Amino acid sequence: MSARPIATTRSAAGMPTPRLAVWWVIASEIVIFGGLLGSYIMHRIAHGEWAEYAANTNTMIGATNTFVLLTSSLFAVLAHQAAERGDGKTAARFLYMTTGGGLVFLTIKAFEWTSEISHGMTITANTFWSFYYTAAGIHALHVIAGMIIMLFVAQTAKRNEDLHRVEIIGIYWHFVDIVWIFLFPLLYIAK
Amino acid sequence: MILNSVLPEASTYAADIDRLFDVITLLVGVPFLIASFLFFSFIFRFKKREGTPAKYITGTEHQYMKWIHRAHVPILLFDVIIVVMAVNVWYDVKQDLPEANSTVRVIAQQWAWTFVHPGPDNVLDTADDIVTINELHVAKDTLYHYKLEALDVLHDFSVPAFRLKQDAIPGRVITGWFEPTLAGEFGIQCAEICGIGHGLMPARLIVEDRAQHAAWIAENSPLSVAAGVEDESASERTRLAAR
Amino acid sequence: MTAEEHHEPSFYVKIWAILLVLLIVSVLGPMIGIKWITLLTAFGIALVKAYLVAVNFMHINLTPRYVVYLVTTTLVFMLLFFAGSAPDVMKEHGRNWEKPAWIATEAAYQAGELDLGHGHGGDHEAESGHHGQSEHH
Amino acid sequence: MAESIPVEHADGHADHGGHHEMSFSEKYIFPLDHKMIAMQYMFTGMFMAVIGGFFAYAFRMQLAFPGINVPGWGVVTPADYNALVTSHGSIMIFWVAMPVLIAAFGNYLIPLMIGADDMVFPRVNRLSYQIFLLSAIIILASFFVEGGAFGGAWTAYPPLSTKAEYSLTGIGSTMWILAVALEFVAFLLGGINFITTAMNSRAPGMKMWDIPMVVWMIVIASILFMLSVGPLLAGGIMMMFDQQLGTAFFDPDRGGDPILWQHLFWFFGHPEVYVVLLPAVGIVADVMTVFSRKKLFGYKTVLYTAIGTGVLSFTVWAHHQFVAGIDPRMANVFTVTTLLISVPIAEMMFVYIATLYGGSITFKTPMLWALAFIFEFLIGGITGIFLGASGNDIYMHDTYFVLAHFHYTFYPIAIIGTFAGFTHWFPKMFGKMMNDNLGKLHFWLTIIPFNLIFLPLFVLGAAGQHRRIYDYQNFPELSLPWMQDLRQLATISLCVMLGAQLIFFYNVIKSWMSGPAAGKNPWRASTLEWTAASPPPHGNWPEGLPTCYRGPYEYSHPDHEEDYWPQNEPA
Repeated sequence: MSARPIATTRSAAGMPTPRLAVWWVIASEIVIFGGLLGSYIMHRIAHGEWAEYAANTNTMIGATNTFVLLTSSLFAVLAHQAAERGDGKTAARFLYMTTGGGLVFLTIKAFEWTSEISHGMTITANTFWSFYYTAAGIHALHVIAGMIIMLFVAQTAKRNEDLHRVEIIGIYWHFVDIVWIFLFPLLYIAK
Repeated sequence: MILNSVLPEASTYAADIDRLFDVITLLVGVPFLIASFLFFSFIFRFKKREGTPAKYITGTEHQYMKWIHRAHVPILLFDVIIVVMAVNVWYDVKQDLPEANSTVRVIAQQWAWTFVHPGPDNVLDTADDIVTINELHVAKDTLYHYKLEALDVLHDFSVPAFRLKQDAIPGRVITGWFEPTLAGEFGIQCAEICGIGHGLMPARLIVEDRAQHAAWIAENSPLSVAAGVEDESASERTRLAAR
Repeated sequence: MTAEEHHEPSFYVKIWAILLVLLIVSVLGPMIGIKWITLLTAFGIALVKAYLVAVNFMHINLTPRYVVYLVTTTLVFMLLFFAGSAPDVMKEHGRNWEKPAWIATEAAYQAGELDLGHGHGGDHEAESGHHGQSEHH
Repeated sequence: MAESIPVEHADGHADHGGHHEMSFSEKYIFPLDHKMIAMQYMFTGMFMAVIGGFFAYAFRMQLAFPGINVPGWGVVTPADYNALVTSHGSIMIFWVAMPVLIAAFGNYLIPLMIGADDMVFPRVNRLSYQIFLLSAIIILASFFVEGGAFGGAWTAYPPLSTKAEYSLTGIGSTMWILAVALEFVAFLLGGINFITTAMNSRAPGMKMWDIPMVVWMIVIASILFMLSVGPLLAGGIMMMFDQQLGTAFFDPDRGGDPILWQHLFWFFGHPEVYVVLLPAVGIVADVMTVFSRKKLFGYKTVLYTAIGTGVLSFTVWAHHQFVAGIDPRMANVFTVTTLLISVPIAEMMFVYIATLYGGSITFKTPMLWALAFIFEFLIGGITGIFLGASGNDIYMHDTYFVLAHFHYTFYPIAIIGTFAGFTHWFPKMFGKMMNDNLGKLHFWLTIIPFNLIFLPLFVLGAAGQHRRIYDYQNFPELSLPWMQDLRQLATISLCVMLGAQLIFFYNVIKSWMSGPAAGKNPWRASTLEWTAASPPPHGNWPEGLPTCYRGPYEYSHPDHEEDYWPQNEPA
């Protein structure tokens, strides 16, 4: 990114351009998840019997995954803090730990889904499970995308380059975390 | 005035909707004509002339802005009139459900209409029901409820002469009403795209005098006739389900 | 990046600890078995957690005001969407319409006849739905 | 996240402002320069417009002369007809109006008008176009798969769109929703770029009220798009799962609801109208001020009405569903909000008409288009009142009245607005002047047939003719001789109008090749893009980016000698 346009370096709106952009990304993601979860909530309230299906979800696995994501968020904010001090190496290490958190999250999810699918709770079993896999699946895609980008950011951060990106990917990661904070009660706790 | 010059008013609420249309035409037509007049007169009045520079108007001066602001009053007023009239008509046609003299069931599927008329006992879902395909018989000056269903995809039960339109949604039974006021034969269209046969879903609506209608009911009520058609439509459904 | 942020790592660890405590509460809440407490511990705490993450990790309070307005606007629009759609989607009996398939499933569930075996739930619903639709023919 | 997209061609990417010679593919196929990406969008959009126009020709021929062998297409079967209608609608909105009005003009004008050297994320910009191109290829390819293209109308209501046994276009349906979803992703990426560029990269001294209206409008449109498209993207995923995995989000028998899709769709679908309207309104503001040598009447008024319209547009979506089986009580709410929109839009139109007052108007081609936009859109706007009034919509819904109404809005937006902008900025884009006489001939041969196409359709709609029916001969009430005459009038007008576009293409190519040189500022306009060379080089102002000193529309200012006062001229 050595030859960035001059436009990118201006900040007439009082915020660096990348940070401004990530907030707009988050705004557009909120409406994607909002539409999906809104539709889910409408159906959930309408269908009394869905509580029985939801009882098959494993709260402990959900809670563990919440714990994993919260912890990875902590690493992300610590990476940002290190980047602010100009310590790219520490920032990169924290970013790798965050990515690791994402990996643990996905692994747990994989085991959880395998067990559920093998018990016949597939995406087509009924509309509750359709929503369950769709919502959690779209969220998991965001986790994967965040991890990939984070690895790129960590590569440059290690060389003390483009340290501002550490904060940007961190903000995105926290947003993914917040989505899960709402998915957890919606899919696991409310029974 | 406008709509009934191209189409008869065959139900009780057709005239209400036509009147609403006329009022809206008047209320939007007058501002439209005024705006167009100003628009064209400005274009010709302010054509470029050598030696006459354009005025410098920012559009914040009171003397100019007041003309914009004043226009809001009639527009809001017209809006209120239109809303009140529209909601009124809407309430009568769609929201309120007056007591019915009779009920028919309208079933839409790809690509035909099935109409279930109550038999001589005037009760639906009894053995003497009359089932017809693509032909609905109703009596004049009788208030009907229709129960609208779709078997496969969205359809729309539209009777232009009645000014009646209602989507048929699979998984829903929608109830509405109409009261024919004009004897004759009218068209029924499907107004929601429903696949390649969407253009092949015309049905006929036959409005008869009460006496004639009663005669038609009596003539077609034999259980054997009804059962035969019922079987047919049942087998049609099985075929669809099998697909 | 900005001069306003000089939290020590210990500050973030503290926030993280609070989040974990909240997580435990939200898991324990349903065990009391009272519906409104479950809803409160589930969704009330989710809101608190989201707020803590947004403020302390994402530093939304240190960004220009319009970011907060933007996020709020998106949430308001989602509420609007919900309010406009729920009267149709969330109900079994609407004004002048009803959904026979949903009603049949609900009735079967209330009567304890709905097969809740997870693998077969869908099939059964389809059957009851079919039944609901064809019952008047 | 956006700026961290993995870098393609990392070793050979263009040096901004550097002296690195770019290869052909770097310059024209994978460009990072905002102007070249804008041209890609512009010409892809125009190509798709030609295809959409051809589709319209094919199905209009079938309606006017049922059963004939349409030259260039063949006999239009019912399946063909549905596919043509569906693709015409989808293409004209998603692959013509949006790329040309938002992406092409946005990419071209935003950096130039705010005095920046490029968009803030050039790589995201390029990625956005590539995804868009992919989506366009997918929608066109769907005509060649088994079963043909999707034929369930551009609204794609389930279950017709989700169940192959009903639509008979299993793959076509999925390709349609996939193409639409990809197109949305492309415009989300593009939208973030437009918004952040306009917010952050303005020239020094350019305050909020110094931004040209067209930039404002494209930004507001991008924001509207961004905030409304989310539910539909989620719905698109749900629909794809319904089609391909067999889930039941929209299947009532298994616990879903087909109406849910309608809400997801129209929650986006109505703001979408304003997403394409606002850029056109912005273009018209710029063109009108230049050719009437007037300051825009009430800059902030226009802006506030645009924002007001945008916000209100989120509250009206269910007026598309009045008779779709929604709760009838909700219709009352949506009637009120719908009619409320008439207030800001009427104010906006008044302000535009007032801008002409006291002007010194020259009728160059762009000005003709801009004036036509105002008048035709006025017709589109007032006929919307008929449909927003719930009681009247019972009768009007899904008739040709609706069709004529929204063509009177979308046509001014997507075609007239585009021609206004294209002819206005053509000297900047290509450094040559267009032939004004040919331009005027093209204008009249487009505008008159346009009215002759759609005015008869209002009459047919009022007579109860419903949409998307491939042959009215099956309906005795709709096959009266006078009706068929009106249909033929519409179709013949359409053919004339399509033929007239050849004049336009001839004019573009001729002017491009051998038109007179335009110079920096042929229209004597005051906004910043006219201070750059024509066409602007890579980096826009290699000699140094401009500084802004005043508002964009200082025409005929009493304190200034010239009748325009460029934004970059120190006081």
